[in-house]
Amino acid sequence: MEDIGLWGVPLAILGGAIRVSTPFIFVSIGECLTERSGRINLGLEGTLVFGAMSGYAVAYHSNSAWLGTLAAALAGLVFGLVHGYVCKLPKVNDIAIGIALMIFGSGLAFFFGKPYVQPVAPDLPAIPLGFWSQVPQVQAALNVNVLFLAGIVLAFAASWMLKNTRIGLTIRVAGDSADAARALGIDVNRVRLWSTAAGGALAGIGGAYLSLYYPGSWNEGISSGQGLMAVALVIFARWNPVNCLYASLLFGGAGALGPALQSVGVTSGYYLFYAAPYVLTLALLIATSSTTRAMPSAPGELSIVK
Amino acid sequence: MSIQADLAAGAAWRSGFLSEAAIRRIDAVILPLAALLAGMIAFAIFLVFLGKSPVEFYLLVYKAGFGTAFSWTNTLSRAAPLLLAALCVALPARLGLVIIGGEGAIVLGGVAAGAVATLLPGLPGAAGIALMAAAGALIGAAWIGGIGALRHYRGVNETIASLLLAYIAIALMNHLVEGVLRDPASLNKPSTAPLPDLWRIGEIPGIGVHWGLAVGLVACVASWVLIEKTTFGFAARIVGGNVRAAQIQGLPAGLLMIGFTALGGAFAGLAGMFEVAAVHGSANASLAAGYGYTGILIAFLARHNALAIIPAAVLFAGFEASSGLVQRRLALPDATVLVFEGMVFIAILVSETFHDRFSCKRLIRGSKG
Amino acid sequence: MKVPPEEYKAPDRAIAVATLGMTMRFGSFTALDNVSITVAAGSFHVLLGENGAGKSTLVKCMMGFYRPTAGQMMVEGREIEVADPRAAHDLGLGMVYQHFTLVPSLTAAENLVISRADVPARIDWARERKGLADFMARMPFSVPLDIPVGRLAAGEKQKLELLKQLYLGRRFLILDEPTSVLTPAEADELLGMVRGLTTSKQLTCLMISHKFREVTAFADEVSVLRRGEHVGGGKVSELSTADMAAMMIGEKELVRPAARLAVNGGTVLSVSGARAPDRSGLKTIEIADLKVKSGEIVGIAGISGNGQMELMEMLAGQRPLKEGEIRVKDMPFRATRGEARRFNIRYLPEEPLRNACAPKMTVAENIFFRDFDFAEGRPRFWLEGRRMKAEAAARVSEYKVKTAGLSAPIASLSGGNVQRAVLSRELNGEVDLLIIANPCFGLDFSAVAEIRARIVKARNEGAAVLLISEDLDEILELSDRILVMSEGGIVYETPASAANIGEIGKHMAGHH
Amino acid sequence: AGLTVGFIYVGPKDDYGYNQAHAEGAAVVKQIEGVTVVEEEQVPETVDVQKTMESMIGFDGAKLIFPTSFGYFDPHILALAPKNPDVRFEHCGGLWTPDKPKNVGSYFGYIGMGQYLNGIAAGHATKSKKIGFVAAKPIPQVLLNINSFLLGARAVDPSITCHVIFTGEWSLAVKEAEATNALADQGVDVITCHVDGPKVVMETGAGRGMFLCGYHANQSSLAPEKYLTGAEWNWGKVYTDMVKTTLAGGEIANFVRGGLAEGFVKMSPLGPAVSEEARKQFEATQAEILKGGFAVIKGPLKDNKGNVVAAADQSFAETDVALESMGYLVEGVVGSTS
Ligand SMILES: Nc1ncnc2c1ncn2[C@@H]1O[C@H](COP(=O)(O)OP(=O)(O)OP(=O)(O)O)[C@@H](O)[C@H]1O
Ligand SMILES: Nc1ncnc2c1ncn2[C@@H]1O[C@H](COP(=O)(O)OP(=O)(O)OP(=O)(O)O)[C@@H](O)[C@H]1O
Ligand SMILES: [Mg+2]
Ligand SMILES: [Mg+2]
Repeated sequence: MEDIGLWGVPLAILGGAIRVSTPFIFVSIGECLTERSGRINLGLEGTLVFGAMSGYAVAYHSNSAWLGTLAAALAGLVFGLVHGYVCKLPKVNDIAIGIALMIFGSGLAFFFGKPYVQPVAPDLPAIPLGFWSQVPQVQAALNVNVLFLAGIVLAFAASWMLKNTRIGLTIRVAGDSADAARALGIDVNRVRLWSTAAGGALAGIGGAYLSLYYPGSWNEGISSGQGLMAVALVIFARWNPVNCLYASLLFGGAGALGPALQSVGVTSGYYLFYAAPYVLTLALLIATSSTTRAMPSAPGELSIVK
Repeated sequence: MSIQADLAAGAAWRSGFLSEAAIRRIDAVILPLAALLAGMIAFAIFLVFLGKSPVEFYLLVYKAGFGTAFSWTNTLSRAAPLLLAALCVALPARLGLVIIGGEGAIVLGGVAAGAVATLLPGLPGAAGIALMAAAGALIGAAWIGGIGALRHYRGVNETIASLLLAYIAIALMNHLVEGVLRDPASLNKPSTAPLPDLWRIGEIPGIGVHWGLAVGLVACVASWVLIEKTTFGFAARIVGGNVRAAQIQGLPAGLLMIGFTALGGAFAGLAGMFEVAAVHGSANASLAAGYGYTGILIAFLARHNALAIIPAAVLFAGFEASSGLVQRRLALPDATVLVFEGMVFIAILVSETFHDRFSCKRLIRGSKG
Repeated sequence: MKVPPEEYKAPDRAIAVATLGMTMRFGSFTALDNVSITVAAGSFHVLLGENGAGKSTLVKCMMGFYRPTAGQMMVEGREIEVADPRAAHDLGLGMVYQHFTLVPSLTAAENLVISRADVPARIDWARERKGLADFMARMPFSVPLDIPVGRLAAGEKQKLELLKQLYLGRRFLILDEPTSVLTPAEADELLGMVRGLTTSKQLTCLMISHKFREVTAFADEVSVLRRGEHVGGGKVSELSTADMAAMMIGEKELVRPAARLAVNGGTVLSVSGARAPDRSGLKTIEIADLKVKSGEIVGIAGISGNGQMELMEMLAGQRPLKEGEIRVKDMPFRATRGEARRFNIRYLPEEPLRNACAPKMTVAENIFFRDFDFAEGRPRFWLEGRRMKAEAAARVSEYKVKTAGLSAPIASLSGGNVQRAVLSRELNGEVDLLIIANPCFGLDFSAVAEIRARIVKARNEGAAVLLISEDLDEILELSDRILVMSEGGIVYETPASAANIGEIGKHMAGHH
Repeated sequence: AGLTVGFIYVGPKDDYGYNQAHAEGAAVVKQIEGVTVVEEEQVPETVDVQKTMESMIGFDGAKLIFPTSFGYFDPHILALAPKNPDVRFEHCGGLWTPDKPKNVGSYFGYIGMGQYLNGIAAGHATKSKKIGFVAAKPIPQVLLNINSFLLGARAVDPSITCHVIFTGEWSLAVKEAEATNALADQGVDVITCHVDGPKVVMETGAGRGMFLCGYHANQSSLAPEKYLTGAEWNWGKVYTDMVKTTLAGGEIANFVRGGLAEGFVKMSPLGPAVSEEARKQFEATQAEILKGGFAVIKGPLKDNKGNVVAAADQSFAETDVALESMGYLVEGVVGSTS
């Protein structure tokens, strides 16, 4: 293998953005749909973890990573439906339910996931987009998983859908003004139920990516808060699916900085390098916020920004 | 019936043996209890499917969480940091701010206490403890209050900012306890220098739980009084109810936001300080034990009512305390209690929908009519 | 025989609608009691009644929002069941609500398209845009189609609400107080257009209004409700305003504003060279010079969205000034609570539930907002629950606020009663400066008279009053001096005695 | 009356790594006649572990407790031991000194020797002359492993360097994977690790075409072609000895250490990728170690900042307690301790 020295750092950031961002992309776009319908689901961390477990388990038994992904999506859908159904009861706080579901989802995943820590399930396939390069590091960085590409397509598709389809406009109406939605004859609760379910399904897929591709195994520490962070990224991305994609890439890339710098010998203060994605996001958040134009794109019905 | 009649009915209630407020309070107790029962039944069904005995499970939960003096010590020890952590969520929530990063303040509060001990080890015990408490509370107040300030002056969303800052705080903590603050003698567990013995905070006599519990209880009661019984709390509630209305009234909404977030942060910082001074004896990575995140759940269970935090925290701690015995006796994994907690908490949160619907007020009224 | 809606096809012309014995109970409270009214095809019918008389409830029943407890709907002479608003729409029935039902973050174009029953699954924006342009070209007024509705001013929103109904091709249109936010000229234009559509038998209109002027100018017939009962009605040509008022209020006495006393006081409020960005952040509001004297009501007229609300926010300290200064009694004023208390400054912003109340807090708490931390000349630390209840009870009875109780959430009060509650809070005690915006929006004439009387009373007692209103009648009735605001600045000033409506209207419309 | 033995794990007991190695030891103990084993997993190093120990003592009557995570020692075990003089606390990895309570013991294995042998296998396998180490935190036990791994490789070829990445946490799957990738990008072609669960590092490394040296447990099934060997714990033997001593009424020594010779540690069978030459050196060195007195850290040796850590005539045998407070990385390791 060639020695690429310091070039390894930008390459690692690129590779990291591609490898690490996918769960963020799926969860944040899913949450974006949910929040655009006026509901917040903080419990996607639990959904993600359960998706990772169920995806891995099904992939292991069926010997098909795609079946595993499907199972994860279905499991996520069920969690989304539970959240959506419970939150449509009057006076039930969606933030609180989300936190309880986070515990519940992780608990179920750990409970049923015990037998799957050791076995090896098949991985999701990757596409070698780096075939043109002779440099193995470039090839490795551009070894792109199908779900990553699906995530990019999903971001643009979701964005397009919100502007150009009946379903998209309906979701936005429900999220912005329940009264207006009712006046239009839209069943707000049903819209939110299915938006939450869709968000859950996408979070489940994000989990399957973790266990079936990168890092590619199931254990109880598989998620280090990606689900929760992705929910936060939605606010950062101002409820725009394409921004969610960019935010996820930024976050993934910044996360690769720490290991990459250490690998070239920049080692002191590595904890601080590991905090880079958080610091960077916070700095950008502060820079782009304003008191006079408070959250112009926030869905009007969203409890967290009301 | 007209409005007059309605008012008259209200008056009749007031003159009856139970005031309307009292009935509302009874409601607030009975509903969550009924929900607790419902959650327990749901989990019992889960256990039956697994071929385990629910009766045995609940006996164990009772025994290990609440059944013996040791169980209470166990439960209350676990509740102690949660009371303060939950206040860090509940107080800002009364102003409409959703803070989910109390963990950051806890961790830094602990580091601050450790740093004080490292830098000024010569001080006498009482001064040392006071200084550690002040340092912990101050850094917590600055950390979370800073989030309130960012919200007020820059319009930065406090939820995401607090989460990001929690991760940053943990990184800082690790950096410090493995770096400049590391005691070279702390070999395989990098920590700050051990606290002088006199600086260690002991147990409340007779119950085997450190003084952090008492401070947490006092903090909950004091916070409740502050919110419900003082003009500052009232002003805060106005801000939480409608910022524009508060501004029209000339209330310093920004200052109140910063003040209450800082107060919440100070409590969280104190929780960290107690972890160091009463439990660990030095600051290290064990400070990031997730109390901050548990505090969110407890605050929401308590509907941000500072007094209700006490039973919510004790309930949660009791479940946690029982986790060990459940594992050992029923050969169930640790995650069992997570599933149990999830079910019970969802049930309790869902029960809010029945307020004013199945309330005992209605039952009594119905039986009269 | 009841006809399920799907068997009925909405005709392509005005339709006749009637209610038969419509009754609606909320719990034990009867909001509508056996109301039968008939609206002939192609007529312009007005529903009159005091606040809370049941007008909104009646039309909500007609639109399928409520399931009436008893009674039937007749459309084109056939008994029809309106299960939900969608069914009403299929029948060709449409409604513009008292409160806006536009979606703030959607653009006007999106709002129009999504409101159609036949939105295709995929929206072809090029085609829709062309259709919208054609439609707009046929309309007497237009609104910007591409900015989010949330950024439109109230007047523009109301226009869009109307446009929406016409866009949807409704044949029976219910308007719930549609002109409250429009200038008289705009209102006349709008109603004139509706009138044109009714006389050409393209549309039937049932309008709820509190303005007799509009009734006499445009309507064919009226029906009057009082406490949920249908108490009369008839052809407008056969009724005088006095007849209608009598039917509405029964034997009650109207409050007459006190005679204006001549008060000659010093300047209380002065604004000089104040500049601040507007809500969109794109334009600047600039108030070069504005003075209000003690014992004077200064009215600021203007079409909504010309900076009046920003001015209110500047005065209330919600919108920081980039330049300039606000002084009260010749002291710099930064709108703190202490200053407001010292100088006796009171605010009554528009939409009080949104701008001056905490909706989920109780009526008593909301009334206590001004006094909770200060009593008998000194600040208080402990919240005095007893004082709160006593004060609230006094205010509620003095201002006749209708509420289920002092511990009911204020959001459960009707709009007019919220207004009263806030007024009772703000007018209590000594008032030196009163800053008001649209105080009578959506209130019936007896409530309006009462509120206006209270404002004049405050003026007579020496208060300086700044009245920002989109209702020119209100400005003309109350003001001593009239200013016109347009495009973020004050463009015209006249003493009320010399006011010329034409001149004012011209400046409001931006011709200066 | 039998003996109740408690085991406490900091993570899930089936993590395919550190905790599982202990849990497998506990499973062996379970087979002993007259012994009841109680276990608890996911016990954080807070007041929780104190309460868990007290609960095992109070509710289960445990007389011998193995709290297996390093952070359980100070202050938690030290706080409870004086209050429970009839209970024996055996702690993994701590440094018992005579001023500590007498009913506390600490045991550990010389697994650094295993990493040295890993290093020999790695030294033969590497073509880029760069080997890699994914580590959790720069603490003595980890540093000794890193240094041993490199010195083993340098026994094959002194030009070899070892790149280290610290993840900062004991269990953080994504970061471990990222660290492995970053090392691969730098041309590292043999990797080992010291984190709680090595599975992620092993799988990711194999995916990048690296050779693997295992840790904690035998991970060869994850990538049989790439797996060279591994340093494994053999807690079953240690625990059996201690429990049997207790049953027999004997006293366990307060300070117990052991290595390959004592059966505390063992090596995974060599994989197919290990060359014949490598096998020879590996086996010869192993035999040497089994004889006892073998020193990995011996002079002349400098750390990677240029300070002398062992003078020319100095050597530290595996039993040397000084090794348990190691604070440096030796010359040839790319990385730093802070
Ligand atoms: N959902 C409801 N629940 C209980 N009472 C209601 C409800 N809706 C209306 N009411 C009551 O019915 C009465 C009639 O209300 P309605 O809104 O129809 O009055 P209105 O004639 O439209 O008054 P306004 O002129 O103020 O618009 C009011 O006294 C009100 O309190
Ligand atoms: N959920 C509810 N429960 C009880 N009463 C309700 C509820 N919703 C609305 N109301 C009552 O319905 C009435 C109508 O509300 P609305 O705001 O439409 O009044 P309004 O017609 O605008 O009256 P006003 O002219 O005084 O503004 C109010 O009197 C309110 O008390
Ligand atoms: Mg009405
Ligand atoms: Mg009204």
